[in-house]
Amino acid sequence: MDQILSNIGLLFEFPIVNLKILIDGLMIGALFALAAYGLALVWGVMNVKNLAQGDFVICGGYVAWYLAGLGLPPLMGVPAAFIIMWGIGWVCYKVVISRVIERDLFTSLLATFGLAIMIAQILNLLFGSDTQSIKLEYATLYFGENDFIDVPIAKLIGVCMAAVLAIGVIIFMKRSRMGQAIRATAQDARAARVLGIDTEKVYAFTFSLNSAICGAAGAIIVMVWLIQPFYGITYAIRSFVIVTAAGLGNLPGVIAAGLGIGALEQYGAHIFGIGYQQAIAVLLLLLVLVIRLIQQRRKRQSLQ
Amino acid sequence: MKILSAITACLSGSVLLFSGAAFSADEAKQINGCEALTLGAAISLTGKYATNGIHAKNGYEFAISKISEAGGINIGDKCYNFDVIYYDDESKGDRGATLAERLINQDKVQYMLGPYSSGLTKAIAPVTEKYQIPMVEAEGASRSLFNKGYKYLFAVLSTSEQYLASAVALAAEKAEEAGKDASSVKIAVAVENDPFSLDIRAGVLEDAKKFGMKAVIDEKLPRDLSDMSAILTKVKLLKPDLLIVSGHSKGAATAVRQIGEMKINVPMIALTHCEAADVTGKFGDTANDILCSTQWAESLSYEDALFGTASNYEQEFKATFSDYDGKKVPYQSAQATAAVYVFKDAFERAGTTDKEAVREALTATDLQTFYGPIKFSEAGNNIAKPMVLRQIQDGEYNVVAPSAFASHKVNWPREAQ
Amino acid sequence: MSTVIEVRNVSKSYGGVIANKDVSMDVHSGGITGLIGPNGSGKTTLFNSIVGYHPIDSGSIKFENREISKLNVPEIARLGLLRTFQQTRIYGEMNGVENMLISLPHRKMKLMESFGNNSAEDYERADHLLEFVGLYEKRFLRSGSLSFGQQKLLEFAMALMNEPTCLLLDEPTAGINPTLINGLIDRLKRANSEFGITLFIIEHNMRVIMNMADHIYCLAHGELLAEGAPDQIQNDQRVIDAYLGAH
Amino acid sequence: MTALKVILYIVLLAFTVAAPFLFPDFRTQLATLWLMIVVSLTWDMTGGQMGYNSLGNIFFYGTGMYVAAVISIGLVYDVAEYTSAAGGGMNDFTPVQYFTGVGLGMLGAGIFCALCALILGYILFGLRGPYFAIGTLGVAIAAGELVSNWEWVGGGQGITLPVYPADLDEGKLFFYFLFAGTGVILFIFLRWLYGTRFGAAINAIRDDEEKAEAMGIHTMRYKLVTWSMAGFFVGIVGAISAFQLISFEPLESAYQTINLGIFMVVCVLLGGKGTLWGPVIGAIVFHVFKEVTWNYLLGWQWVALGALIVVTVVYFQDGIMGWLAHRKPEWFGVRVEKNDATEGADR
Repeated sequence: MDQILSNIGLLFEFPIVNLKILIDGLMIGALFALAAYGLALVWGVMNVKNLAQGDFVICGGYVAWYLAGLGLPPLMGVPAAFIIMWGIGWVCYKVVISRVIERDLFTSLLATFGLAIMIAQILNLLFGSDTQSIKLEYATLYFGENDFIDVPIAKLIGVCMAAVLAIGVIIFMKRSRMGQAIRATAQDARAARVLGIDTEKVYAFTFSLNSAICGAAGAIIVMVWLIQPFYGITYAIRSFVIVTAAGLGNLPGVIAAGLGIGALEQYGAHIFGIGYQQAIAVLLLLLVLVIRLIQQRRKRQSLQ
Repeated sequence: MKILSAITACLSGSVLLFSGAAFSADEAKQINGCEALTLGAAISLTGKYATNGIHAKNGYEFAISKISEAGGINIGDKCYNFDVIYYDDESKGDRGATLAERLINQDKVQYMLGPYSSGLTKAIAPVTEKYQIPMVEAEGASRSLFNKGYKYLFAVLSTSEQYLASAVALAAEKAEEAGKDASSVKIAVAVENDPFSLDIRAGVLEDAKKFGMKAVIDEKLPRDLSDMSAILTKVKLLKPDLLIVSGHSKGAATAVRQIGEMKINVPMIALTHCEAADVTGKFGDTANDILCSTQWAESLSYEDALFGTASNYEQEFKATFSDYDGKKVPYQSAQATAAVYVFKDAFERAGTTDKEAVREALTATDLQTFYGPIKFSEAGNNIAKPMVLRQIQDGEYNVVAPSAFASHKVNWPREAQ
Repeated sequence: MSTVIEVRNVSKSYGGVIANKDVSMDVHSGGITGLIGPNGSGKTTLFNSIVGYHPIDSGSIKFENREISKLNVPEIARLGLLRTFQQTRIYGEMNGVENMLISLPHRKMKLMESFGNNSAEDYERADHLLEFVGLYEKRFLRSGSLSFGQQKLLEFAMALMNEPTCLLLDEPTAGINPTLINGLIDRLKRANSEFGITLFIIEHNMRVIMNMADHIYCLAHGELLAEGAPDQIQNDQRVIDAYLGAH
Repeated sequence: MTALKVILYIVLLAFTVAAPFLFPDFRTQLATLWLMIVVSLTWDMTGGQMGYNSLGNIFFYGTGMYVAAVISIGLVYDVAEYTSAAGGGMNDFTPVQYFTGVGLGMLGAGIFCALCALILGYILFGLRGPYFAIGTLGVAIAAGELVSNWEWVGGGQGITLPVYPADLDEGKLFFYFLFAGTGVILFIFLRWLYGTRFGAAINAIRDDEEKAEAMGIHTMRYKLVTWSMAGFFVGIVGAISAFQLISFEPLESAYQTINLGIFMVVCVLLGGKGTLWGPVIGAIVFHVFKEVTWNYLLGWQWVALGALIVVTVVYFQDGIMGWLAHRKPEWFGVRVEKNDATEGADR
């Protein structure tokens, strides 16, 4: 209790701490948002709740890390992970996901859970359970008194790449034929089929795209933080929090929620201690669910 | 109706499977011309402790092959060689306990080697105790293992409260040199939420209390740690004189990385598991002047007849396992080797494979090894060997404390790299 | 005759589209009240408002003098106000008897009673009602395998099993083989007279509703257009126009 | 019940009693098998019979462990001192203290978990379908994280309980029969429960909750009572596990979300959802599969398990009992329409 009070005291005593926490939070939030955006896509378009989301992220990280070990320039790891994870996503879709789309929702939840376990364990067998990261030879920018705020350029680059990717996906969804087909399928798959859209292809594309986005996010994460085969669940939980809070098909909402949750978590970690970080993320999820529930109750409905 | 018969069929089928498994193992196996003497070990090959679990397993394997090369274990007029049955405990306590039961019940193992980490040892020790199976362990240092009155648990390593105690003493010494009172030293503690690290924290806080020091930060790291900037930000604000981080390999790696990134400027930083995390290899200069506690160092002057000197051990170990090229052999491997050596010694002194006699022999152990002297207290922990503190100086690990072993002077205060 | 359901000035809109506007009506105890209107005139919306499927924008709905517009579905159902669905809803995996037994009036049951087994009387009543709707022969078949019309009858029997005070029926004859309709009308009437259940029926089939109801309300464009006895409605020019206009 | 059925039940019961004596080396595995059977049966109460797929039933298991530990320690020592990092060195329990602790611990764990289910259920049962699954998973993870930060119960250190105070083999039999007894009682209880009106009501909720609501069934009441009954039994086996394991910690032994928490779901799916025997058969098959892979596929066991989950869920979701019901409907008392002559009878 004393610790909590003194931690809150620090926020007021040194206002610059707030800035530091916000910057850190927004940077990590940007990557949460990226993973969550992929989830919102598959959830909205094909109604699959992908619990393996986080493991795709970690998998992408390992791809980038492995390639960097072979001599690929680290920044190239992001597009490389995007492409390779596209392929892995496509395989997952064909083998597993395509068979659970039309089934009840719990099926997709559990099937992707099994997938998550498999991916994590295979990564563990291939690369070992050590934490891994790519050390980028970039400087760190320092601001403020005593260089209080540090912004490694690597992190900045990572966030920029995340932003570029997000914008790219948005434009793609708006402009391209495939993007339009995806949006049509999301609204009404049966109608889309009647209109001659090959929904099977759309689903495969969407899922692969999701996996690729996650892979790119993972490639960025391995440059600025670190990865370990079993860290996937952390990102999966965050994705669910964000999508549940933002609602489906609401891209600005997903980004805002992602940034918000990144910042909230950093504040929580500062105030309650870093040991509570996971608990805070999960409690946020429960809080979001309860708020949505109360909203629905008012409409005499339940949350389905 | 037929459902029920189907069920009985299922039941009997599974029973067959169970009983089928029972008739494996057994029969005196020959290894290298000597009879096999089976040890059991549940060790973390997967899960969060896998890295160190494998270090430990390599240590066991190395000892076994060395003993075999040297003619095995001579009990009476027969010779024996160790044969270890390994299971993967997945770094999970309940799994470890189940596997220990299996080793004892199904595989009929009479002697056990320890798992990796205090948490796992804590889970397994009650089982071995229950079955009165002597277990020599090398990787569980928490004091909470040695106050339960266990009679069949023997640990070759020093208990965890000693890991960083010398760092606290060092900080006090430096404060007094600088003309300040030892009680003015401010400490920041960030430890993982597991039995080992919590015991380190308890040890550090006890020592700090003796000096009247104040812990300005006292936080726990989550098990899936990837970012500790929240704590380091507080370190920047509260300016402690000593920062202590303990969180197995990933704790060390994360700490060193972010200490560099955030230009953390604390006069003294002490970690555990530096060698296991290979911080010098991964982070280079950033790791300079960081203090690392270690159970053993290859530069120490310990030696024995089988493995030679500590540095000799390191060379041969590296020659056997190519994974360690260009890295330090972690003390986790060395102490695992020592555990097997202690078993060999006890068997030979007991002159029989009767487990009670072997336990008696174990309690009377008084052995000089390449790993250091080994002598067990009533509670089973090794009271003969001290911990040492090394400092990373220009990429080299140099012993700086305690003074009896120090080869170099400590660099203080540490400058942000 | 006392009023069972009292609807006063109820309005409901879905994002700009007005489904009900200022609707008021009374359902009298023991009678059969009809609700007619062209497609999209807001009949089902009104039903859903009454039984609690969605909130209403304004107005009041009372059941036996108790305000129910803020209650939700199970609470209202437990008061004894039941409805059947336009698309029938039965428990497809269970057989007819099981469907009937699960429809026992749980609202009258204490928790401890629910741990009891069904009594012989319950079985007898289930059989009796299944016979009443003409499904006795098929009572052990998986009800999902019944035809649509039969499912509808089963749903009706289930509603009777529940001993409601008032039963709201949404298009009971839609999708039923025309040859079965007369039988159904007969059974609805008997349910009303023999079991004393107040009926409130949405119906498209004019012949059916005129034949059954003792009072009829007509909705058009979400507003109450006319009300009165069947003859009055039949001859009301506005009603005729509304129906013709809808074609 | 026919005479044959009675005989078969007696045989099975006799086998249950005899098993630990027939296979003395496998007593612990057999006890674990019963644990799996109990958690699968309780998961099926909500998941299979009521249509609420919980991923968080492990919450009751972990909570049961901690409640039992705290009760049995609290009877003799100060809990905070006992669980402090150094452990205090207190683990002397007389046999009377031990068995009182076990008895009260089991009872307390069961009751506490039932109450937790009532309170949590009141919030969570507003969530349907996948939201319920995610919400319950969230509760289980959050509980584990919070307990691991709660120093009074030892935090990340976990708790070490006293060892069974008498002969070893006797101890193993003791735990086997505690698990098996709970399992048998639960099975008989469920066999009776599913035949009552209550059983029919929760089936109705599963088949069409909206219809059940519209028919005036007290859906919330039934959901809460069902979950709290499940919580009660899981709490009890959690308590037994705590005493059997002796030493446990929050994240991996107690609130082991991705181990037992998922295993129970897979067992039920494997055996067949919504049937009485399905979870039992599923648990047996799964347990054997697990033991075999853990023995012979060292390192790959988890991959095999993930594959088993995926395959079960994707290709074999009806489970063994569902497959049987499909192949041999007459075994399950399902009648198929024989002729169509009755169609015109009611004209």
